[in-house]
Amino acid sequence: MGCTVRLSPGPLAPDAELRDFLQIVAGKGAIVNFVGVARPVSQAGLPLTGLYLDHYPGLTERTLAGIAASACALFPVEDVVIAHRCGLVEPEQPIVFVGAAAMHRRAAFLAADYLMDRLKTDAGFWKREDDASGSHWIEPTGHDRQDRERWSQPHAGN
Amino acid sequence: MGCTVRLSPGPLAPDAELRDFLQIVAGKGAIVNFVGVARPVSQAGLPLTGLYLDHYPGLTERTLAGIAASACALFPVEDVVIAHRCGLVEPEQPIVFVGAAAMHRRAAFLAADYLMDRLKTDAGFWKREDDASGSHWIEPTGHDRQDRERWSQPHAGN
Amino acid sequence: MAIQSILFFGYLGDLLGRSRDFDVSDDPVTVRDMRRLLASAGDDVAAAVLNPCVRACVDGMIVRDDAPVRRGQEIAFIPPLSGG
Amino acid sequence: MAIQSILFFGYLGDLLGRSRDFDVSDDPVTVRDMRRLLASAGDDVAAAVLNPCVRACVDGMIVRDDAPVRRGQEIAFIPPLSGG
Repeated sequence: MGCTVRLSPGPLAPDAELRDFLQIVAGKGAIVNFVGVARPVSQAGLPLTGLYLDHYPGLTERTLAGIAASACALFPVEDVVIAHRCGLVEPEQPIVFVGAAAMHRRAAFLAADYLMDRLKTDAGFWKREDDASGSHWIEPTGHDRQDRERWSQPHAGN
Repeated sequence: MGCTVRLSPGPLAPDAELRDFLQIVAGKGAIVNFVGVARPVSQAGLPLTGLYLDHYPGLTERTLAGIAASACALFPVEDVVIAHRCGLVEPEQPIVFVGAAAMHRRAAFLAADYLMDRLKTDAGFWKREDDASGSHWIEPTGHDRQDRERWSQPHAGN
Repeated sequence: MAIQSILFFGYLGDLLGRSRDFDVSDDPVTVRDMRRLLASAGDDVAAAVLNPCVRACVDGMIVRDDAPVRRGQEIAFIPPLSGG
Repeated sequence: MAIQSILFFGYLGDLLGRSRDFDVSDDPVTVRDMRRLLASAGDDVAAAVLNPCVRACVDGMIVRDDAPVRRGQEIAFIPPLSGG
């Protein structure tokens, strides 16, 4: 079983990430992936010109590794990967790639779903949206916090 | 909004499928994919030498298109893709690639999960496992049928 | 007297051939009639086409046993789907 | 008298600089002592380091206010996480 976490300021290529992950997980029947893309519109409803993910080297990687380890502990998955960008991301560019591989697809779906809900609230980033009105530091939405809460009940998400 | 369904006897390249899907869905924030791989072991527990998916040209494509259309009707997704192999598949080779793109990740996860549960029971294939003991035509497992049942309740899967 | 090609899928294709020609002396009117006409072709065919789990298709659509059948339509018999 | 570099992230980095040196006259013993020493450096710094939503990190680990601080350790203040 393997947990892989990668944080990079460079572009993220989801197709290359998927190819690499499929090589790692050879023989496991079910692979679920999530790709998160920078939306073209800011929370204020203006065209987004850039999304900046500030990070604290060391601490940020540890938050990602902790989330990946929790997924492996909670669900019968064989392999988990989180590849995350930091720094300046252009609109419509990928920010995050998540993968979960399991013998059975239910576990892979639950683990990927869990990974994203945790990442959206607990990953060690500070996000700034740049639009025509200026730059705005943002926090998780109420929706993100609700999604995160789903997993605090035993067997949540079923 | 788009539903794409592809059935092919040739090899399936999930990374190329993901690249194509990401181009189609540019600007949607959340993309969930599933890759299903031929397991290396038959239902009888022997090393699998091959998996054959018999199909009825026309009817099989219609079952796939119907499943994709149902996902688009049931969940607020923008784009859905199903790419499926037919014919002889070697162990550990991809059989199916599914993608769902939405503005919000919950819808994308639900749609991909639904697509797989439907495909596993309702896709128009007849599957034969080849192993050292011979060739065996197989049907959906009880587990597959239970997973399928989850969606017959309103708002199931939440 | 007419020749009707019947398609078989899944284990039925292994058992009876993927496409097989039958002499159909009467004009079948429904899928049920077609099953009865084909059943006289042999025990293996009878077991397949009289099995209620084996569904009939007319022109590539799964139909009920009271569905009409016209000469020239594509007829197929299919076992329960395996899924993908 | 000693110079202590403090790291700031997120909006605090915009406000106070991503790394800023402070004169720290006494030896702080806990994170709480450190917050009090830094607060004298100016209103903007005080507002940041006395805000209970702003967490302290020692050597890259988020810690509670009663955590010990030793000279030479890396100290950072972080706003609430945005998530990924």
